[in-house]
Amino acid sequence: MAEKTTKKTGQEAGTNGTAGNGNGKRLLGIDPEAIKAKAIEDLEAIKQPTKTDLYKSIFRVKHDETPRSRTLGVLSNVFLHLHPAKINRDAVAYNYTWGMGGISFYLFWVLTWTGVLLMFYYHPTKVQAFRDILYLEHDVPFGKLLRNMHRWGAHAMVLTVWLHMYRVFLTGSYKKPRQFNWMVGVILLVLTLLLSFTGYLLPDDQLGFWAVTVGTNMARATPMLGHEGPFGLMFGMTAYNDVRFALLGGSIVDSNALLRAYIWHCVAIPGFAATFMIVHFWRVRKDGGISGPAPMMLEKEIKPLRR
Amino acid sequence: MDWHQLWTILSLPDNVPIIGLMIVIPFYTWYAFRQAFANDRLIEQLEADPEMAKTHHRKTQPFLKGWAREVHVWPYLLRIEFLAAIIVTAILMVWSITLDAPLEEPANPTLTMNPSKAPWYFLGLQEMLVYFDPWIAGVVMPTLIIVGLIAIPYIDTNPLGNGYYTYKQRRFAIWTYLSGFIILWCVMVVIGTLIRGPGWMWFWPGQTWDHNKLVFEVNRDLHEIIGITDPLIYGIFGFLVVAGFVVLTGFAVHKLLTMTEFNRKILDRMTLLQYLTMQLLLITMVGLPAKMAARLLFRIKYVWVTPWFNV
Amino acid sequence: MRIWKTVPGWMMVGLMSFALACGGGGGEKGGDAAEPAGGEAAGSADFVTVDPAKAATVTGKIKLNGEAPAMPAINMSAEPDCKGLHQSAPPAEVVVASNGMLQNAFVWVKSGLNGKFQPSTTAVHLDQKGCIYQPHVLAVQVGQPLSITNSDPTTHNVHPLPTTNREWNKSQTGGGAPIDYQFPRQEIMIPVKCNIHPWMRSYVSVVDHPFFAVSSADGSFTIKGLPAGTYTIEAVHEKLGSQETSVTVGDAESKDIELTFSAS
Amino acid sequence: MPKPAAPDIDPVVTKSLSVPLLVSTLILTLTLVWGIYDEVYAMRPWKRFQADFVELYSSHLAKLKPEQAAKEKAVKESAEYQDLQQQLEAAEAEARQRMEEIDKVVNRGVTPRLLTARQTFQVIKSEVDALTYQIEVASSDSAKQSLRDDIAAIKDRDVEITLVAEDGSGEITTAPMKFAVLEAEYLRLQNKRVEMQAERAKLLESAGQIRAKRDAYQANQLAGLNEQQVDGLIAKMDNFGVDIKQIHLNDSDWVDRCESCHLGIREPVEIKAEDVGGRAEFISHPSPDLLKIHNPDEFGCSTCHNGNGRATRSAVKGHGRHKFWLWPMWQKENVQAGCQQCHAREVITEQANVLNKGRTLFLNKGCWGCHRFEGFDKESDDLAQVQQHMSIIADQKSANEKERRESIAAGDTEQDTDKADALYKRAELLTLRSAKLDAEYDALVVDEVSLVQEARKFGPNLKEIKVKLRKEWVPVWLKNPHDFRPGTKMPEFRLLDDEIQKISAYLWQNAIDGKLQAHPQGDAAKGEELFGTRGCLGCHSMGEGDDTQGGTFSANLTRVGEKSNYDYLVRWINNPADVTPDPETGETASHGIPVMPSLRLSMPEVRDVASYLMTKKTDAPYAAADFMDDPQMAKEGLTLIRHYGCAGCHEIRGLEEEGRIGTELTLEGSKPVERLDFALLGHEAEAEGWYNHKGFFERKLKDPAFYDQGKVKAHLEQLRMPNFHLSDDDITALTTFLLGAVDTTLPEHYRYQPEDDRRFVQEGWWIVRRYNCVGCHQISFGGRTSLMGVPLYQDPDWKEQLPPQLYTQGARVQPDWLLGFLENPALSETDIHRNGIRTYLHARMPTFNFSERQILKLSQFFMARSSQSMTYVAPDMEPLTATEQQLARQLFQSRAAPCLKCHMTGNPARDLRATAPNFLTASSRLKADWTYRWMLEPAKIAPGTAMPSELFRQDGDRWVFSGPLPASFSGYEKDHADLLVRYMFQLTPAELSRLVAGGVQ
Repeated sequence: MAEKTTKKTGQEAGTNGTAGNGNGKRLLGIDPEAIKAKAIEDLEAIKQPTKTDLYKSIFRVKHDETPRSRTLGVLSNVFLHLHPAKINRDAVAYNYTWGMGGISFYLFWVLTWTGVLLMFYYHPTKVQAFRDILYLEHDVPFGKLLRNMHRWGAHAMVLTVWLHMYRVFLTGSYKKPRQFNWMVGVILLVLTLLLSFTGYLLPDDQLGFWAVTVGTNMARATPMLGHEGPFGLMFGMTAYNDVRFALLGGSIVDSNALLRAYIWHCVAIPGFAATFMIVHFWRVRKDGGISGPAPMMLEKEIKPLRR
Repeated sequence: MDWHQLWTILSLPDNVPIIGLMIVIPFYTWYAFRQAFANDRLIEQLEADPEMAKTHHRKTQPFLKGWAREVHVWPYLLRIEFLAAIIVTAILMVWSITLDAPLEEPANPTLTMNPSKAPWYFLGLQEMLVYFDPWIAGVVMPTLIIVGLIAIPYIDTNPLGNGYYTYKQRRFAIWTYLSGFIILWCVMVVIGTLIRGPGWMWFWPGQTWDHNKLVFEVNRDLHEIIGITDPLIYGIFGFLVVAGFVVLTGFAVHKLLTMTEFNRKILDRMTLLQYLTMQLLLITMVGLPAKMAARLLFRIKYVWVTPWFNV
Repeated sequence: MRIWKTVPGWMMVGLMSFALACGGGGGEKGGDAAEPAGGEAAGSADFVTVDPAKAATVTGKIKLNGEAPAMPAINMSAEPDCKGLHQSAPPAEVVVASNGMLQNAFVWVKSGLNGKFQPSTTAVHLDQKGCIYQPHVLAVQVGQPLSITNSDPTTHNVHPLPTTNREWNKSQTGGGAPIDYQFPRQEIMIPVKCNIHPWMRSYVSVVDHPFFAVSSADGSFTIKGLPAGTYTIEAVHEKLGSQETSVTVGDAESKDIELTFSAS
Repeated sequence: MPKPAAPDIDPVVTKSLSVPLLVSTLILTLTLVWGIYDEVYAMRPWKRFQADFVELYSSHLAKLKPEQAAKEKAVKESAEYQDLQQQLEAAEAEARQRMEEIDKVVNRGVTPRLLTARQTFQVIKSEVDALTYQIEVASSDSAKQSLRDDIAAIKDRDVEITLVAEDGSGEITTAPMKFAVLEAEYLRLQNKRVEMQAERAKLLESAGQIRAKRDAYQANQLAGLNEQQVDGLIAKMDNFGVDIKQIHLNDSDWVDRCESCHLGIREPVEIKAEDVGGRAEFISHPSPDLLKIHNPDEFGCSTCHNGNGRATRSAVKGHGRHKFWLWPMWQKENVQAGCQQCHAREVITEQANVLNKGRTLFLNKGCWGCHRFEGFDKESDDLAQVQQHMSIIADQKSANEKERRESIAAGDTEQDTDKADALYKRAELLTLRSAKLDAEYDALVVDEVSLVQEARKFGPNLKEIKVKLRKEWVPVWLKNPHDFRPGTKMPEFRLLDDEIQKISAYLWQNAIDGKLQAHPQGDAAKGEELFGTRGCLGCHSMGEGDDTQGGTFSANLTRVGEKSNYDYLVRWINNPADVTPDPETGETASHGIPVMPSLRLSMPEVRDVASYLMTKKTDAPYAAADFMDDPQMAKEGLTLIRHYGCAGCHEIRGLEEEGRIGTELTLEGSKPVERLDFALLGHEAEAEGWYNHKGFFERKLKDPAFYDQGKVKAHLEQLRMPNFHLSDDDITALTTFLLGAVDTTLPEHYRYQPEDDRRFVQEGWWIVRRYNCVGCHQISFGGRTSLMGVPLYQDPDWKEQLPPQLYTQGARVQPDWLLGFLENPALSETDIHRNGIRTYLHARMPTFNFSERQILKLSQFFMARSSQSMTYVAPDMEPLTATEQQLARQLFQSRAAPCLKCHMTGNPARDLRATAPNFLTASSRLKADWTYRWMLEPAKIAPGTAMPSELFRQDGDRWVFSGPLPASFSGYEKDHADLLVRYMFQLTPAELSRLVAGGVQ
C-alpha cells in the first residue's frame, strides 16, 4: 500500500514541477500566471508532506518496506541506532528476553523527566523540603501525579533491574565475551539502588529520615573508616570525621545530608548511571548484540582450554 | 488473626513493590524454568541423535528452511519495544493515580520510628544486622555481594549455557544463584518488610504488632556457653572455630563441586585463583545461613570475640 | 375530632378580631418591649380564639391551713412623707388571710393549653401610694402594657428583679410620668422593689396566655374564657410556695376548685 | 522480500501486533483521561462545594431579600427617618440652584477654555524649555545670547487662539495673545476652577451631613442588611468565580484555603445550617466577635483551629485528621485549645470559657503539685530565680570590693602620679558600681520577701495535723477522701490498707506537737448565721448532694466537726496565718501563707463559727488507730510518701526539698503520640479511633489507672496518678487545656505577650484566681459568683447584700485608695471588725495575706482592665460657690432626691439599713468623671445595681435633675449632675451632718 502511494506521488510531483513555465501578462514585470502556478505548486506540495525538503532534511530515509529503507531507518536515527539494523530472528522472542533491560531504560527516562519537573518545585533545605512536597501535592498542577510516578517508577525500576539481572544470569549471557558488560551491569544495579536510596531522604519526612538514618548508621561500622567499626578507633575515627560524616556532611541526618542527598540524587548518580548505560549499550552491540537465544552447545562439544 | 494488622502492613504504599516482588519473582522463575526444561529436552535429543545435532538449528524456537535468520529491527523489534513502553506507562499511570506516594510526619530526629526500616530493597541487609555486627552486615557483606557478582563471569568456567536457558548444563551455577538471589536476598527482603515489627521482633503474618511485646532472649557468645573466660584463650578459640568452619565448608563445597563427572571437568578448567575466589565467596554465602541457624537455634551471639571486632 | 372542623371558622374570627384590635389600639408602644410585640403581631392567624358561647370558667378559693403569721408593721419612719399618709403603721403585706382564706395568691393555668393567645392591649396599672405598691400581686400577659405610676410626693425607684426577662431600675419622681413596660417573656412572680424604700414589694407575673387571676380578700378567684380541656391550675404565693391541681372542663362548663396552702 | 517456500508462514515476521497495540493504546488513552479527570475534578472537591454553596446561599438570599426589604421599609416609614429625609431634601433643594449655576460655568465655560489655553501654552512652553536647555549646555556666551534672543522672540510672538466664553454661554472669541498673557490667563482659569469646585463641595456639605445621619439612623434601626446590601450579595453569588479561596499571611508564609469549602464563614449574613439545606460546612463563623479581634486576613484559620490549611484534596486532608499530620484540627468541644497556643501566659482568656475552666481546674485541683507546668507555681520559679540573681550580685560585689581594695593599695604604693591617679579613679568607679549593685540587691530583697510569702505548696501543711486533726480520722481520709467529702480536691490514691497505716503513722509522728490556747465554746446558732452571711460560702460549701450551697473553691465543711480540733478551728478562723511553732526547734511551716483570708471576726464571733462547725458531723464510727504511734510503721511510711509524691502538694517534715514526681506538662500537647504510654491499649485505640492526644488525656483523666489495664504489675509499679473523680465537663476542659499546651509552630508575633498594661491583666488574673476573688465579686462579664447561687441571696432583700461588682473597678476608684484597701479592707487600724466602705454588708471583705507585690499587681490589674493608669492625679475641680453649695444642699435635702435614703451618713443605726457607701469617702476613693457617669446612668456601668437610673434628664447640653426642683434652682444654668459631683467631692463631715440634720428624714 505504502509503496503504491509513493510511486503515484512521485509522478504527480514530476508534472507539477513543470507547471510554472507558462507565459502570461506581465504587470510591473511580474507574471501573475507564474505566481499562480508557483502558488499551486506549493499547495500541491503540502498535500505530499513527505516530499518536502523540510521533511526530507529531517527524515533522510523513506519509510517503505524495502530492506534498504528499514535498515537506514534504524541506522540513520540517532536514537534507534543503538539497535543493529537486523537482529537474530529469535531475539524478539519475549520468553527469552523478558524485556526488562529495555523497560529499565524506559523507566530511567521517565524518572529523569519527572525528576527534572520535580526539581522545579523542590528546595533541598530543611525549612522548605517538606513544605514543597505538600505544595506538590496540593498546588502544582499534576504535581501529585508527578511525584507518585517518580516514586513508583523508582520502585519499579529496582524491580526490573533485578529481573533483568536474573534473566541474564539464567541465560548465561555474562559468559564470554560479555564478562565486562556484566560488570557494568552490576555497577548499574548499585547505582540504581543508590539513586533510589538518595531519593528516599528528599521529602524530609519521618519515613525517609529514619530509613536513611538506619542505612547510613551501617557506615559507622566500616572497618577502619567508621568510628564504630573494627579498628576504627585505632585509625582515629570519631563521629565527626569518619566515613558516615563524609556521607552525611554531619554527624546526624540534617540539612547538609539533605543537600548531599539531593546533589547525588539529581546530578552525580544520574550522570554516572547515564555514562555506564552508554557503555552498557555500546558493549551489547560490540559483544555481538543480544546474547541469544543462541544455538545450544552440547557437552561433548566443549573444546579443551587453551592457555 | 489480626486482619486489621495484616491489612495495615500490606496496604502501606511502600510495601506495594514487595507484593509485586512476591508475585513477579516466582512467575519469572517459573517462566525461565519452563524454557530451561524445554531446552534441556532438546539437548537430550541432540545428544542422543548426533545426526540431528548436525542439521538442527538447536533452538526450541520454530525454524524452517527458507525463513530469514535475521529480521529487521524496524519494525519487528521496535514495535515490541513500543508496546512495552505503552504498557509500562499505563501501569505506572494507574498505579500513580490510585496510590499516593507516602508522606509521613516531618522528620523529627528526637522521635525514633519503631520499627525504623531502611528502604525495602535494603531490608535484606538490615535483616542481616540481627545476625552479624554492622561492619559485616553493613559493609563487608554488601561489598562482597558486589564483588562476588562482578566476579561471576570470571570464575564460571563452564562454557555451556551461553545464551540460552538451561538447567541441566549449569546445575551448580543456577542453584548457587537461586539460593543467593531468592533465598538470601528476596526472602530476607520479604521478612524484613512483612515479618519484622516493632523492636525488629518477629511477628507472623496476622499477629498484632504489639509495641509492648517482650521476648525473653539471652544471646550468649560461644565461649560463654562453653565456659572460657580468658580473653586470649577465647580469642584463639574463636579463631579456631571460624577457621574450622571455613575449612569444613570449603571441604563440603569442594565435595559438592566434584560430585559429578561434568563438574569435575569444569573444575579442571579453573585456575587456582578462580577456585579460591569461588571458595571464598561460597563459604561466605554459606556463613550467613550458618550464623542464622546458630543464632536462632542455639542463641549464639558471637563465635569469635576479639578486642577489635566480633564475628 | 369535632374541634378540627371549627378551625377555619376560628381563624376567620381571629383574623377579624385582630383587625379590629389593631384598628382600635394603634396607639404608642413602650419602647423597650417593642421587638417581641412587633414580632408576634406579624401572624395574626396563629392566635387561638375561644368562642364566648363555649368558653368554660374555673372558679375557686385559696385556703390557708393554720394560723396566718402576724405581720409586723412597717417602720416607715425613714419616709415621713409616706408615714403621714397612713393612719397607723400598715402591716407588711406578705401573708394576708382572713377566715382561712388566702389573699394575693397568683392563680394560673400552668399547662394544658395549646397555641398562642392574643395579648390584651389594656394596660394594667401598678401604683405606688403611701410607699406601698398597689396592688401587691398582679399579672399581665406577655406583651401587655404595664403602667407604673407614683402617687406619692416622694421619689421612688422601680426595680423588677426577673430572671428570664431583662432587669431594669428606674427612678420615678412623685407624680412623674408613668413608666410603661411590656414584658417579652413568661415569668411567674417577678419581685418588684424600690431600693429607696426597702419595704416596698410587689410581684408581677407575666403569662403568655390570658388565663390567670389573683385571689381576692376572700380567697376567691375566677378564670374565664377557657377552651374545653384538661388543665393544671397552679396557685403561687410569695412566701408559701405553690400548690397545683388538675381540672377538666367541657364547653361552657364551670368548675369550682380549691387549693390549700399550709401556714407553717 | 523473499517469500517463504514452505507452506508455513514465518510467525516472527507475519504475526501482527496491531490488536495488542490498539488495545494498549486505548488503555493508555483512558488512563490519561483518568489522570486529567483526577487532576481537574476528583482531587478538587471544593469545586462541588462551591457550586452547592452558590445554589443554596442564593436561594437563601432570595428568601431573605423580601424580609429585609420589609424591615427596611418599616424603618424608612418611621417618623424619624421621614424627618431626616425631608431635611435632606430641603437641604438639597436649597443648594440646587447655585450648584446648577456652578456646574454650567465649570463644565461649559471654564473647563473647555482652560483645556484649550493649556494646550497652546504647553506647546510654547516646551519650545522655550528646549531652548533653555540648549542655553544651559551651550559653550560660548555668544551662542547663549543668540538663544536668549530666540526665546525672547518666541515669547514676543502673537499666537492666534480661539477660546470659549468663561460664563458658559458658549460664545467663541478668537484673539492674538502673547506668551505672558496666555500664561496669566491659564493660571487664572486654573484657580477659578478650583475655587468653584470648592464652593460646590461646600454647598453639598450640609446635605451630606444629613444624609450620613439618615444612613446611620437606618443602619442603627435595621436589624441585618438592607435590601441593597442583600442585592449586592446576590450579585456576588451570580458572579461567583469557582476558584481556591485563600488567605495568605505574608509574614509567616501561612496559607489557609479553608474558605474554599467553608464559604459562609465571613458572610455578613448569619448563615445557619438550616438556611443552607442542613449543610453545616457552610455556616457562618459562630463567633463573629472573635473574628473581629482575630481578623482572618491577619490570623488565618488553621493558626487557631489546626488542620492543614493548604490541603484541598479532601476533608480528611484539609482537617489534617489522618495519621501523619501532626496538627489535626481540634474537635469541636476542644476548639479552645487553639487559644492556649498563643495565650499561654494567661489563666483567664476572654471568650474561652472551656479553656479557662481547664486552667482553673489545673490550678485549683493542684495538678501542678506533681506536674510542672510553666506559669503555674510561678512564685516558686521566680523565687529561685531571684535568689540566684541575688547570689550573682553578691559575688559580683565581693569581686568588686576585692579589686577596689587592691587598686587603692596599688595606688598607695605607686610612685608615678598619673598611674596612681588612674588606679584611684578605677577604685572610685568600682565604688560607684558597688553602690549600684547594692540598690539592685535591695530591690531583689523586697521581691524575695514577697515571693517567700507567696510561694507555697498547694495542699494543707501536714506538719500541723497533730494539733489540727482527730487522729483516727487520718487513715479514714486516706482510704478515699471522696467517701468522706465528695468533690474534695484531695484525690484517691488507691492505697492498700497497710500503706495507709504506714503513711498515717509517718505523718502523725512527724507533725509538730504544739500547744494551742484553749477556748470556751461559742453559740453555734449564731455561728451558723455568721457562717451563712459573712461570706464563708464564697469559697466553702456546706451540705451534701442537692442541698450543697456555696463555692467549690475550698473544702466542703459538712463533716468538718468529725475531723477537727475545736481550739485549732478557733485559731484558724481567727487568723489562718497563725502557725504552731515546733516546741523543740521553734520552726514553723517553711513555705507560704494560706490562701484562706482573715474575715476579721471578733473573738466571740470566731468561737461561734467554730462551735457551729464542730456541730457539723455524722456519727460515723472511727476505729482506733494505735498503729500511728508505731515508729517502724512510720519508717516504712516515708518510702511510700516519697513514692506517691505527697510532698508535691503538702509540707511534710523530712521532705521539704522533694521535687515533683509527675511529667512536666508544659508542652504535653506537642509530645509525639508515640510517647504517650497507651500500654496494652494502643491497638484498641487505633482500631477504635482514639489513638491520639485527646483520647489519651480523656481516658487518663477519667481513670488514671486506665493504662494499667491488662498489665501485670506489682502494686508499687502501677500508675501512681491518683483519681480526682472529675466530671465529664471537667475532663473536657482539662483535655482542652492540655491539647493546647503545645510548643507552637506559630511565629513569635502571633503570641499574645503584651508588654504594655494588658500584661497587668494577664498577671492579675492569676492572683484573682488563686485567691478566688470571683467567689464573691463579678469581675468578668457574665461571671457568676458562688454567693449568687446561695439560696439566701435569691431573696430580693438580700440581692443588695451581694458584694459589689468589679467590672469597671479601675475606672471607679483611685489606684492609691485601692492599694490601701487591699492591704486593709477595714480602712482602719483600730476598728477592724467591719467593712471599710460598705459597713452595711453582712458579707465581709476579708484581709488576705497578700504580699506587697500581689497588692500592686491586683491594683494594676483593675486599673488596666479599665484602661486606667496606676498614677492618678485628681483633676482640678471647680470650687463650689456659696450659692452652689446652698443649691446642692437643697437638692440633696429635697424630697424628690432620694440620695440620703440609701447612702450611709455615719449614723450607725441608720447605716445598718443603708445600701450604698458614705459620700464622705468619695473624694479619696472615687474618680470624679466616673462618679458623674455613674449618676447619670448607673445601669450602664453595673447592670442590676440598686442605684436607680433616670435621676437626671438631658436638657440641651446639660443634665438636670428629673424630679421637681427646689425653687432656688430657677436661673441656675449649669449641669446639675456636675454640681452634685463637685459637692460630693468637696463634702466635709461638718457639711454632711448639716445636710443630714436638715434632711427630710
